[in-house]
Amino acid sequence: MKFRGIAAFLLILVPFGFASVVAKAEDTVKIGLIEPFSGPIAAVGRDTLEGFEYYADYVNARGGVLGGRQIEIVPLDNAMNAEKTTQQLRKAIDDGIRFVSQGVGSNHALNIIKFLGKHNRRNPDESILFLNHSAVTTSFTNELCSFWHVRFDANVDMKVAALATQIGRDPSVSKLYMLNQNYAYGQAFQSAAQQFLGERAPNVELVGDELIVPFGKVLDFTPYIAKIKASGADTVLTGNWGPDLVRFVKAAAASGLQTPFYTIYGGLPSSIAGFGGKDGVAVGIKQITEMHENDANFNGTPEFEEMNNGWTEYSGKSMYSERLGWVVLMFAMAVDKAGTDDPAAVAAAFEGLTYEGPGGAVTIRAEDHQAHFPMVISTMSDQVERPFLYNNESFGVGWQTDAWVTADELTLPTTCDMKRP
Amino acid sequence: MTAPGTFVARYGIWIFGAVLLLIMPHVFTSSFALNLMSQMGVLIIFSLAYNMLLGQGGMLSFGHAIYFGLAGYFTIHYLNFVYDDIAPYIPVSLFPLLGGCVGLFFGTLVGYVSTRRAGTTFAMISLGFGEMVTALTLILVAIFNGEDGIQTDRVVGPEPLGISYGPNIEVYYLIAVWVLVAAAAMYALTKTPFGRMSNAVRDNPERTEFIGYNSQRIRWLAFALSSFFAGLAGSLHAINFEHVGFEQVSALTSGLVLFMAYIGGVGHFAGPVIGAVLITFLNGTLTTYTEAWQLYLGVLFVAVIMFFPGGLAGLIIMHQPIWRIDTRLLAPLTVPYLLFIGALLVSLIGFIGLVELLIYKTSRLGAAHDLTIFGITMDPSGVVPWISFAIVMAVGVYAIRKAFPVAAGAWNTAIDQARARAAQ
Amino acid sequence: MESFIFALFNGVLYGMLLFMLASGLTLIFSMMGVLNFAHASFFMLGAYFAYSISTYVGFWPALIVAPLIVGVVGALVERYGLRPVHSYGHVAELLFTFGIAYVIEEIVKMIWGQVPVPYDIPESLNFTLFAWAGLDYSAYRVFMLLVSVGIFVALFALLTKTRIGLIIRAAVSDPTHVATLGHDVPTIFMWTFGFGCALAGVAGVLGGNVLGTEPAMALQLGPIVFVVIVVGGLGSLGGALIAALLIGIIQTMAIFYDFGINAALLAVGIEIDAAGMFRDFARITTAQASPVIPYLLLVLMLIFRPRGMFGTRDV
Amino acid sequence: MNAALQLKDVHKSFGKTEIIRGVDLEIREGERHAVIGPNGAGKSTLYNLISGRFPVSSGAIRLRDQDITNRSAFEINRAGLCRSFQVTNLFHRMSVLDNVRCGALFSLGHKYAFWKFVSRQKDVAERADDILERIGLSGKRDWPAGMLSYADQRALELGVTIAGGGDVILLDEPTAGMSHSEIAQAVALIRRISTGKTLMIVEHDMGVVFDLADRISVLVYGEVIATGTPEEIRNSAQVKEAYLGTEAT
Repeated sequence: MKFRGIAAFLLILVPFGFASVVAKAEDTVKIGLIEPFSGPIAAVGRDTLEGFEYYADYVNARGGVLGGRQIEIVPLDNAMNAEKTTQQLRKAIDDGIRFVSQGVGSNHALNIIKFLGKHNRRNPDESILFLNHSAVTTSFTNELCSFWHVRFDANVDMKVAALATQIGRDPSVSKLYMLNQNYAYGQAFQSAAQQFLGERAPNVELVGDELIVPFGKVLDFTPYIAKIKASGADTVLTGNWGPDLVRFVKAAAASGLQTPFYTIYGGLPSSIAGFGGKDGVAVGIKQITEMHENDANFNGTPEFEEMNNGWTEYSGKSMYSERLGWVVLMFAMAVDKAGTDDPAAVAAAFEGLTYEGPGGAVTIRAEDHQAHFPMVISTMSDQVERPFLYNNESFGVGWQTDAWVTADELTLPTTCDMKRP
Repeated sequence: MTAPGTFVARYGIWIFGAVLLLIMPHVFTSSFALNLMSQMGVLIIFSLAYNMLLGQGGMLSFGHAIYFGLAGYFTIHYLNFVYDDIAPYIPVSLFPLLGGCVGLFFGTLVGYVSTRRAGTTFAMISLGFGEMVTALTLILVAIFNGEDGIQTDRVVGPEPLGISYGPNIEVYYLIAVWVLVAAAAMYALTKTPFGRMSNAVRDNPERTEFIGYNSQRIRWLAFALSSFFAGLAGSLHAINFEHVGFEQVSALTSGLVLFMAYIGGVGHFAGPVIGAVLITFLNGTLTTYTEAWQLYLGVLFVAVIMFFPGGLAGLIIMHQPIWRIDTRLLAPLTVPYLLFIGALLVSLIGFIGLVELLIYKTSRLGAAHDLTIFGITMDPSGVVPWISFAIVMAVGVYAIRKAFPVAAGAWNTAIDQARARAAQ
Repeated sequence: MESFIFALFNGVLYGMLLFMLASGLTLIFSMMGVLNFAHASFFMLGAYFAYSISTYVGFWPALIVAPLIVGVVGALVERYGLRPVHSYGHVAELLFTFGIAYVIEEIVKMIWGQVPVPYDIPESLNFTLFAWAGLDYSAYRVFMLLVSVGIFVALFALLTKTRIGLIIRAAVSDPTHVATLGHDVPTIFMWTFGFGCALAGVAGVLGGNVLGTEPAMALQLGPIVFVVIVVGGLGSLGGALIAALLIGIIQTMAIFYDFGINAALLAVGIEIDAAGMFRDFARITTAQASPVIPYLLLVLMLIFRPRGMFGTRDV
Repeated sequence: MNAALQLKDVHKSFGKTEIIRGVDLEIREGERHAVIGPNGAGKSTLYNLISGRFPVSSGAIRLRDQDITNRSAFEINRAGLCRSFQVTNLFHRMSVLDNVRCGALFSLGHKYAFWKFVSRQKDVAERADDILERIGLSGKRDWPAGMLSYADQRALELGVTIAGGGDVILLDEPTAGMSHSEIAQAVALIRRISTGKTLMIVEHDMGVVFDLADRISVLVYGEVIATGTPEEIRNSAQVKEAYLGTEAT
């Protein structure tokens, strides 16, 4: 019981030098991408990074921004740990990065928003702008809205509203069963669905509304399938993702349940790989996205086709979140519009900025920095022109358009009271 | 412990530690480094607290993050209550005490049932409680706010002595002070009747019953006190990040603190300190260089269990009898040790090379980029890098097998010499 | 009444899957006294091997070959990892298997990637055998049930009726005595561990395509498998079977007969503020709580009867 | 003469096997009382019943005027009964000094205290020094207990047993596995430590038994078949037949 072992303290601290490596002064505009590149869902982080790098290359090959400066993507690993996100944010600040992007895990996004709220107030000269590409918690553009945050994905309320709109239009839906994960996101999905179904699908009866313990704790979904059968539901609506979606779909397929599943995350590569294309088609998985490869709109414009083919060639993957492109392309537009890489000016330039995507105009609403764009609801099918490709392997299934929901239909009021510097 | 220690011998290491804590932020000034060091401080307290169970009391817990995390939640809520004028103001500096009490409360409660058994039963109960509390933090959104966790602003109330705890450096020094206080307190605990009996229960719980002690009561006390310090650390963690989420109570954090304590060395008071500093450092920096750091961490953990169960502290302490007699006896160890370390490095280079190649192959199937390992850029699709690293690793493993007996022999010789000298 | 029997039947199906998962673990514990934290990891390896093999030669050869490979991997882990740690005691063994579980997960990610692999139910068994209450039951699910029952019968016979079973049981209670009789105890332990892992492999081959084959599956399944063997009584094969069935049935019933805590609280006159901090307690129903029930059972069991339902010794 | 320890019709069964089949035994205040008997007679089980390691199936055990039947081990120890173990049962990773200190802590009133240092407690230091002196391990006080020789471990076992100051001492084969010279030392030690106290000892070595004991009880198949002075036992035909005749050493 001596305390002398602490002498080792010093030895261990020597390599600390690594931590304070000073960033090289290069004339690039850097976007720090804070995502999980290790840990349980590193694949998602890596796919995101690949997307960012591809579109940055695309912009750079066409002359970059501000008359010749290149966009550089700096990966910062948060290992799916919210605290580490904060740490990496500090590292980004140390390294002189003024723009960060993140999207996987809304708890991480929340940390960034809160952190920047304090940091940008305390250090206005080192302000940072957050480009949120996929974190969908509605409050980020409502009560938590910030001038330093721009969201490119539709929030939960918008997505649920879009699904409710389509469910209301779909004559085959009369009895709906809802199953969600019992945590902040799942509960938000549930209450949004209760609201929007009432408004937009008044003729649909909600015959079941369940919550489950999230994150792979439920192993056997058969009892839920039996309840769905017993309720007489003809359609299922679920916000589930990960194993909670995979096992749900597998159990439905194994029990011969043939009620379509309206989902948000049914089209993620990990979802399709998890339940397999065959089960997905058997059940009738539907998803809501900003675009998919088999839509008629998508293949009309040579520019988009070129961009997309280049992506598939580059990554061996089908396009499944086109908005990663918007983030980079619109960022370039905003920087050029602002004429500077000062975050405050770029943030201001984003307000009202419009980009003409293949599905229609993408506009950043000035009041809350929320992107608005049309969304498409599609069904999984094995009879498609372009089956889904992931790492050069085809899943043998792809998506077919059911219907589009316009940007106007998705526009919801905001409670945002934005404080501009 | 009757050795007549002079002031320096007795308190030197503590003064050294205090000075180190004082000057570190002036050596590593970046915001990232400061944050990392603050986190190290928090985890030093947590892993020392954990070692009160594992190392001192012989209780392997898979769920000690509960007390760390719940104290964190309490701290954040309380700060927010102070903001909303619901709760009376308490100086932020004293929050760790409050967090400690929260840990103590839950530790006392859960400890009462879980410490009735030791060994694997205790480990299983801790696992069960851990799973239940993690599930609850997700379900009870009003209290824990699910995956998002809860946020606060630590700058609240008056600013005694001009300390607002806005700047990170002030939080760092707050943590540093608490590290010293908590470490000293936990060190002192090992010297008390309770501390001694805790060791006794670890070594031989049955015998303690026959010298008048209720071994369950000792385990319970150890558990509760350990939870107090875990709560103290959790509270500091919450103040540091101004956020707490379900990760802090989850099996992930419980596993991390187990890794820290064990890799550092559970048999020695300073072991968890070494472990916390090393693992936090690796955790914070390795991710920049490799995606496989979690694998390396796991391999390190397994290697420690298999080859040096005393941990890093154990490796240092096994030389203590030698340097106590005469530090010059350590000199002949240099060459054999360097040989062994060299062999280890060679095999590590081979191993890391293979791992990185494999990761590259599975994670980047689509795009064909070049891969840079150890500053060498190579084409990972070819067979040459694979064979090269395999050969390097094989050579390294062979060299280890040759060098280990030499190093072990040198240590044996040195310790024999030291013993012979001591006997004179 | 029919709905009750229907729920019971589903519970039994699920319970037998749990038993299949736990059988190898309880075997290893009863033989060696080792609580193998990495058991679910070997289960995962079984699923992944089966996926890889079945893409080349189909499901049936994979059903044989994958468990064999897992068994050999398990035996190697015992020989070169667990055996040297044995002398440090059971807690060190538990720690070692904890570390191994962690390493296996990382290796699986390295080899097969982090995205789930599309491991599917074999075509030859993917047809509906019968339907009940509107649900189809495929031949595959019935096949799984039969295999679980087969595993139970075979293990039971092996342990009680054969010479090798006698030697193994003797080796547990008195290793030195068995060694002096000329039996090589370390080798017996090695193959016991390997065999237990191979059983996990079988469960992996059969369960992987039902539960989904992904790197996190071991982490999700590990704790519940522990619950089964601890509640059943460590080392008791029959106990593991009963516990697995019990947990399967309780969880299924909890979902079928959904029952809210709020109703119970109201019944005893407690009303929870619908906007207050504790409102979520009131929202919990038995269906939502069903995945947590096994852990509650585990803690209660360990407190009141640490040897489990049918155990012969404490954990 | 008062009884220090009294057993009345004590039974103990494990499953269907009855190990202790109605033992009546009285240990008088201040005597040295040996229990002998063949292997498997139930001597260790009897100790475990008295010291609270196992509960009795039926019967009663009294320590002076207290009923200690089925009380927990630590309560019995606190009542003044201390015991040693046949298989050395120490805190092997702790030092010799700490082993003895642990034995003394509770009885000196330090109990579960976590607010005072062991090394600052004069009473503990005095007690420990005294005991180390008596068991002859003063020179090895800083050794880890696990590194002591077998004989030294047996001595430490005695030291830990008596450190609590209990005045009814139960020793379980204290000389088992020792050489002749070691046995002589051990007997002298036992004599020293048991002076003024009540001693109950289980022993196989008849030399030790007849050397130490004031009275002897013979336990055969869970029953006490005779109790008496060494002389009476040596001459008892019943004992000879049941025990000495077949198994005398």
